[in-house]
Amino acid sequence: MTKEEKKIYVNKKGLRLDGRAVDESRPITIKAGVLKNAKGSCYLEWGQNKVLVSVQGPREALPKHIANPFKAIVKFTYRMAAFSVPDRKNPRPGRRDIEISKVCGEALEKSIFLEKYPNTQIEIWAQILDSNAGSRAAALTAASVALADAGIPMKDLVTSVAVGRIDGKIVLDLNKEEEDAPDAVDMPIAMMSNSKEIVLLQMDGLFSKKEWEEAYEVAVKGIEKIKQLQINALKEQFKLEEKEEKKTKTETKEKSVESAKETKTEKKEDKKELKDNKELSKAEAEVQ
Amino acid sequence: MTKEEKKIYVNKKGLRLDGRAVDESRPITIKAGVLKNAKGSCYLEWGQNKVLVSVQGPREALPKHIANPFKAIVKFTYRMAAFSVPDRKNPRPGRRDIEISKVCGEALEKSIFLEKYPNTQIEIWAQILDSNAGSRAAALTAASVALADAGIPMKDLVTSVAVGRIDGKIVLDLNKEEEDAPDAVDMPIAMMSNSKEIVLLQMDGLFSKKEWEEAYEVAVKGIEKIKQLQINALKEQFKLEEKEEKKTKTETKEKSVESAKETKTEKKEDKKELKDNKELSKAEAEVQ
Amino acid sequence: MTKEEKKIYVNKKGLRLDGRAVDESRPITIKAGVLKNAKGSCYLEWGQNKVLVSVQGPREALPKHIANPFKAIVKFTYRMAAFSVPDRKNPRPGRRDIEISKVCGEALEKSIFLEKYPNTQIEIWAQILDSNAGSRAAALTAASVALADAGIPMKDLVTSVAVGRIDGKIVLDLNKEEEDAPDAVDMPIAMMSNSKEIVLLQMDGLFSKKEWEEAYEVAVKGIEKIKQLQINALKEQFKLEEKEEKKTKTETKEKSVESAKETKTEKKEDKKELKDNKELSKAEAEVQ
Amino acid sequence: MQKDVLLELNAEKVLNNLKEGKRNNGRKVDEYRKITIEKDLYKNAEGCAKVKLGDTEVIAGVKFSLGTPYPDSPKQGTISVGAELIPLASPFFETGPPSMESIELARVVDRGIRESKAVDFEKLCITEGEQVLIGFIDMYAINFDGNLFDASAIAAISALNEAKLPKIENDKIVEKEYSGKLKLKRKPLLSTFAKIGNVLVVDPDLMEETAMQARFSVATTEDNFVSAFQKGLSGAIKKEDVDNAIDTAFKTSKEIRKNI
Amino acid sequence: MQKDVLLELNAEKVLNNLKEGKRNNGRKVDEYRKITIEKDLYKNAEGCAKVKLGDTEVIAGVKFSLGTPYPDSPKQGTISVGAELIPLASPFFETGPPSMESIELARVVDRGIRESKAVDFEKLCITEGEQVLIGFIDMYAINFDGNLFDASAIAAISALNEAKLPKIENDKIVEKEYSGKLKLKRKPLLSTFAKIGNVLVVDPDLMEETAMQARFSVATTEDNFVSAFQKGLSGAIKKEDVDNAIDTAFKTSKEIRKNI
Amino acid sequence: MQKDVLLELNAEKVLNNLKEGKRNNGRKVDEYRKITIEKDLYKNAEGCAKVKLGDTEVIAGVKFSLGTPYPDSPKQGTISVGAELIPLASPFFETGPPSMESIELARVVDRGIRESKAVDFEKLCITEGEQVLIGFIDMYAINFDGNLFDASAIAAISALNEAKLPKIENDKIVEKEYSGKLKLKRKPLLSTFAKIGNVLVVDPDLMEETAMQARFSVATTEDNFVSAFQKGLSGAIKKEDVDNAIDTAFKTSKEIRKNI
Repeated sequence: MTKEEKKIYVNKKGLRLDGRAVDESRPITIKAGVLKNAKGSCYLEWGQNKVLVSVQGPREALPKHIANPFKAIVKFTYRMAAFSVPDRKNPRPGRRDIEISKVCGEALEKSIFLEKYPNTQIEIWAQILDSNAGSRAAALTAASVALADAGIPMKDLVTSVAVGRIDGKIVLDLNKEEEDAPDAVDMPIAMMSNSKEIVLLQMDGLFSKKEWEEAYEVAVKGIEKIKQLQINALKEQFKLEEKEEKKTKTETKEKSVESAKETKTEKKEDKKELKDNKELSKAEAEVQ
Repeated sequence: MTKEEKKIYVNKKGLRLDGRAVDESRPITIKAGVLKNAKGSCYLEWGQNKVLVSVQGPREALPKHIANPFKAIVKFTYRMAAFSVPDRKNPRPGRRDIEISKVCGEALEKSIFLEKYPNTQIEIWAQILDSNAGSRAAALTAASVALADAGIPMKDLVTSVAVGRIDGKIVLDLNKEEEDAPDAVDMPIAMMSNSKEIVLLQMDGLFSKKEWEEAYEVAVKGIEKIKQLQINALKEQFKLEEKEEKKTKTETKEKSVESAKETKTEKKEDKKELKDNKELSKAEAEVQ
Repeated sequence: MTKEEKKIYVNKKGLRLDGRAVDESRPITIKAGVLKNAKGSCYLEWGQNKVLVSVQGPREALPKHIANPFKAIVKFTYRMAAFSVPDRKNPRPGRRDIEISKVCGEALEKSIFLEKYPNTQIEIWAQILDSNAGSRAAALTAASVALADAGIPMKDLVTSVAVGRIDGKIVLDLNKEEEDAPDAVDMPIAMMSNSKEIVLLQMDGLFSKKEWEEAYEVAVKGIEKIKQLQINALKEQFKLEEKEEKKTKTETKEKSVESAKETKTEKKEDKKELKDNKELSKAEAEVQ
Repeated sequence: MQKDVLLELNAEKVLNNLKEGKRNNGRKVDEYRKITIEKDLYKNAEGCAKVKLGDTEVIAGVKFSLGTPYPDSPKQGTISVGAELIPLASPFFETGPPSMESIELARVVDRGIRESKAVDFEKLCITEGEQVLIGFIDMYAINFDGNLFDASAIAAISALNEAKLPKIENDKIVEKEYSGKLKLKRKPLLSTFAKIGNVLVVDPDLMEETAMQARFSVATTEDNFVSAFQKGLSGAIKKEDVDNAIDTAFKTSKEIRKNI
Repeated sequence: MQKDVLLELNAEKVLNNLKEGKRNNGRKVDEYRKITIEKDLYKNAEGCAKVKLGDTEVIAGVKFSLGTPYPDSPKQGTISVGAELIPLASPFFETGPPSMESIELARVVDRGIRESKAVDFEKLCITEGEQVLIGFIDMYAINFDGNLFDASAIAAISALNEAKLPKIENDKIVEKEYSGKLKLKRKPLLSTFAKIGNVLVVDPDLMEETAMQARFSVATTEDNFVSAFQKGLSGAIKKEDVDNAIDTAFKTSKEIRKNI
Repeated sequence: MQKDVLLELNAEKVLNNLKEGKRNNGRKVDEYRKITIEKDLYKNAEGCAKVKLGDTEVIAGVKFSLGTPYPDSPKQGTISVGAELIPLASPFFETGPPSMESIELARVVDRGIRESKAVDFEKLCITEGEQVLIGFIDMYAINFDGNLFDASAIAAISALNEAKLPKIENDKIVEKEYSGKLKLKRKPLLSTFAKIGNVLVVDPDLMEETAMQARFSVATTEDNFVSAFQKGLSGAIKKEDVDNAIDTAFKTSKEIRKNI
């Protein structure tokens, strides 16, 4: 422990143990449409984290008493493979799995036009295959891509990242070694970046208000970059599908990708966004 | 152990370790109507035992296949708070919890005009917050008050106490220290005191028939006193409610309290009771 | 262990540790109709193995979504009594119990005219009371008798036995001591012997193809003998029932026994069997 | 536990007969059905018994396992009683986790044995504060025609009475070797009564159970003690019923005990 | 958790009032309901507290048990927080295994305490690498009128603040004897906000919770740190909401902390 | 496991084609689909493999944990195999506790490996009678197009074949350090057949599985042994089917084994 306290996590050049800059995330690769039997899917690598997400549905909400006559229900399952952590994970879901499933599902709800699918459920399964801090951000970022791949109409993509503090410095995307730093703070956040709406926000550790504000700015910039990777993955998948002329599935998916593209490239066009917001609010009002 | 065997549990003056006489219960305080979101409720302190009881319903019995078309079902849940015992209690109900829930629920059934509420369930939740021997008697005694507070028509209150033996003497209401006596016997009993009907009776330890008979007499006297405390609590609550002019809830509750009062004060008026009994028997006959 | 490797499991005279010949099973006794509250039942002793089987139903399949509108569902439960094994068995079913229940249920399906009972379930419960290797063969053999005792129309009885290898020799019906031999192989098999159809086949250990073929022949001969015991038990029960003139139950049961008898004694009469087969296939085609 | 509709229709008949002083099955109110006890049936059990009480049948078996003593009784082993109500016994017994009914049954049988001090728990101690034997008594109902409580209690005490203690070497149980028999200090027996109308009958059969408003069980020992009471169901009993039950229990259990 | 239909009809009213700058209950947006804390209620608890936050009531109690440390922190004990949403508190709280809601509640309270380093886990070590104390904090909702998060967090930290450490002898806890009080290094408190329309209100009551699109909680310490965030529900919040929440939380929690 | 209605309609087509000697997918009856195996994918796994069998995909990973040996084999570690049929693989795979199907799958893969003595369990012993390694092999179906059994078995043995043994110090596993590779003595492979009408086809795809009456699996080793059989489903097989299956299994598994 005493040795560890002397460990330098960010050196004088501002570089971290793995050579990254403070505002640099680990390498991320995203691939949409990887699972044949899923309505939508996504494989995402984020440093050592590897996650595979499927979307099934919308289909009838079961058991019936959970159905909502005004909108679709989102069932998100975050599950770690037994071999995805240093000590084998018991396959039964623990309390951490259940909490993460809950907040990730809620984080996606606002991005989906749920009112288009009354009495149904949309089932998202995020299987963590390897992990090294940041698996919930990876799962949520991949899930949003999988939803778009499923052709489910969405207002915007949801993009997640963790930001935190080590050695007194605000850094993007802590890895496990950094999470073990004595003063480490970890703050997973997810946003719909067009509207800067925060749909997931958690935090562990001791932050000052100033640090929160700095962390937020670092997160926003990180999210912008990661969102571009989400869009690229969807474009890539869209091209592939076009080639294969899988027209039936594509029609709705095209719209999703386009909407994501547009909202990204024309993000100054605030009117549209406001309208989107209004549409959603109306829908919500109906529900409540 | 050898030391303990020489411990004097009842001294020459007939006083116990905590100064009580052999036929004296620990101090009991009862308060009805303590929970805003419950149909009926009761808080009861009995020595160190502290229990909070809620009554919800009658409402639709679920799942539907358990519903009885002739009468209400009573669902009694006895649950100990994790911190209510010397060694932390696992929140999952154990076999003891399940058995106590069963016999306490059954003990209340005869006191309620269940046939007035076909296809429904009456849910009673007894949460033990602190304990020191006698928590089931406390829970059951409080539950009957909570049922009356809920305005559910009842034939009589159910009153419970434990009686037993230590140092060869029959004593009322053993505490935990006494329960650990080498010759300790513990016998929880509950009655509808008007008719002297026993609705709960359990026993642990070695009793002669003569001891049972003595214990019964001690129990009956103890129950009379405790019942008066139940009635007082309901009267108190009735007065409070009258002041607050909560009329809707009161109408039915008034009847319950009155019936409890009457049957208590005019307990010689056996005709009424017989009629009550007949009414119940008729209802039961219909069911079977 | 070194001592054990020198243990002679089959001596020069071809006799085993308990004096049996290689193709000899332990003593088997079968008694049908032993449980009053079951539609059908069977008690079977097989060496130290003792199993009691009940058949309930056919009755409405529950929960409703599991019902098959074209045929009955078979629910087989293999369960070991806590005291039926050297180390106390936890009463909760383990993975082994669940797998054995699955394969035994499937093994019986083909023998029953399931299409006669759409939307129902036939419930078979096999309770192992004592065990010493071979309990699943005992359970399955007894279950088929219990089904016949229940008067459920069947194409043929299902008969099961385990065959294996010890000391390089193919032997019928290994006991526990033999199962612990260093080169032991255990192969439970079940057949409808009329048609030589294999309805259960599992195997543990290292077998050559030649050994499989030898083992099969030994199993077939063993099964013929055991089937005769099944038929005798049913005949015995049929006689008893006739004496007691329990006519209602008997009518259907008579048919079962007769069909079992006939198919056994006139097993050359292949036309009938083919017809049976065809009937079943037609039914299956309807289902799929 | 579901109930048989046909039986419920018969309940009224039982009640009416009893009003005229007649038990449906011809028995006297304090008369048990015929009891037979088979022992030494299963080799893997350290002790076992199969009990027939009329048409009600229960099998009980004993197994010993090693465990750690409770901190407040470092010199004592213990027992653990379980009951399974399986479909062998009745089409109305459901599969699945233990029901409230089977838990109550097991715990009442447990209390009768435990509180009578039938088993000297100190004899189950291997190493003080570290290792003790736990005697698991598991009961299986295989035919249900009423009064599972008494049939189970007879089966449990009979199985215990036969039980051999395992041999322990190097803190482990040596399979198939024993260090002697468990000696019971008492043989408590349960006597269960049905309150039907105003009549109390011992050892109710299934038809009587369907008619009963209350069930009352009393465990008695050979030296004239009661070691457990349990009143069940929604009906009530009176003091006289308990007196009556205790007297009958002492009398009938004396007879039954001879067969154990 | 089912929802009350009547309350949902009131949700629109809450929203409309807030548009006009008025809270339904007359409070300011940064104003808590009245808080009362009762302590020292239950003798079996090593520490306990009953908190009233308006009409919302939560009871928390602390028990210590012995356990083994995690391999990667051999010198540290730990805490474990549980929450039970029982029918005492609301007819819409169901019995059965812990719901997603109660798990989230427990974990957010846990993080607020754990991450603020309120408890010095090294003080809970008995023997390095072998034996440590685990502090179980169990919370029971007994009346539900909104904002169970803050009521639970106040109850939990109040109970911890009272908690006595058990006396250990021969690797066992000595009943009813203690080795002093657990000293808290910080007293983190949770402040929970409801986002309704565009307004953020602290300490929402049940009617406001029915109207809220998003819930946001921030745990703050006396030395001006935040030690946990938790955003919940399907709505979104903005950066300004978080800023706003932090400022309000520092201010309000200072007042609340005085009572603990 | 629910079934796809559309697929069931196709079952008749499969059956009719086979009567004319043609497999629906153009394969010969003893021909596998294309197999690809990816390895070394996940750093937290001590060994792992992702197998594609046609469009069926399974991921398997190995983790070692420390445990106590069984009393009757104090010098041996063991393995434990689990299978998860998750919605990634099919909209008809349900969430919740392990189904009968996944338990059977895991146990058949387990037997094939265990009974072939592929793993020398004595190599997993750390301290005789006290501490051994348990090799957990967990398999996740990620795309389901029939024959999960063989895809899972290939994934499991491939993952085991890559597995590194953890380094043990002071009775604990040292994270990220290894003491060498687990050496397999054999590489058993499962070959699964569908009985459709009177025809036996190897490696059935999903459409064929929907048409099959019986499933038969045989595990074979490189030295021409069979190490497990498993017949499944309500249909029957004949002796000739088993003979046939063994021959085909020896032949096809030889090819597949080259890739592991």
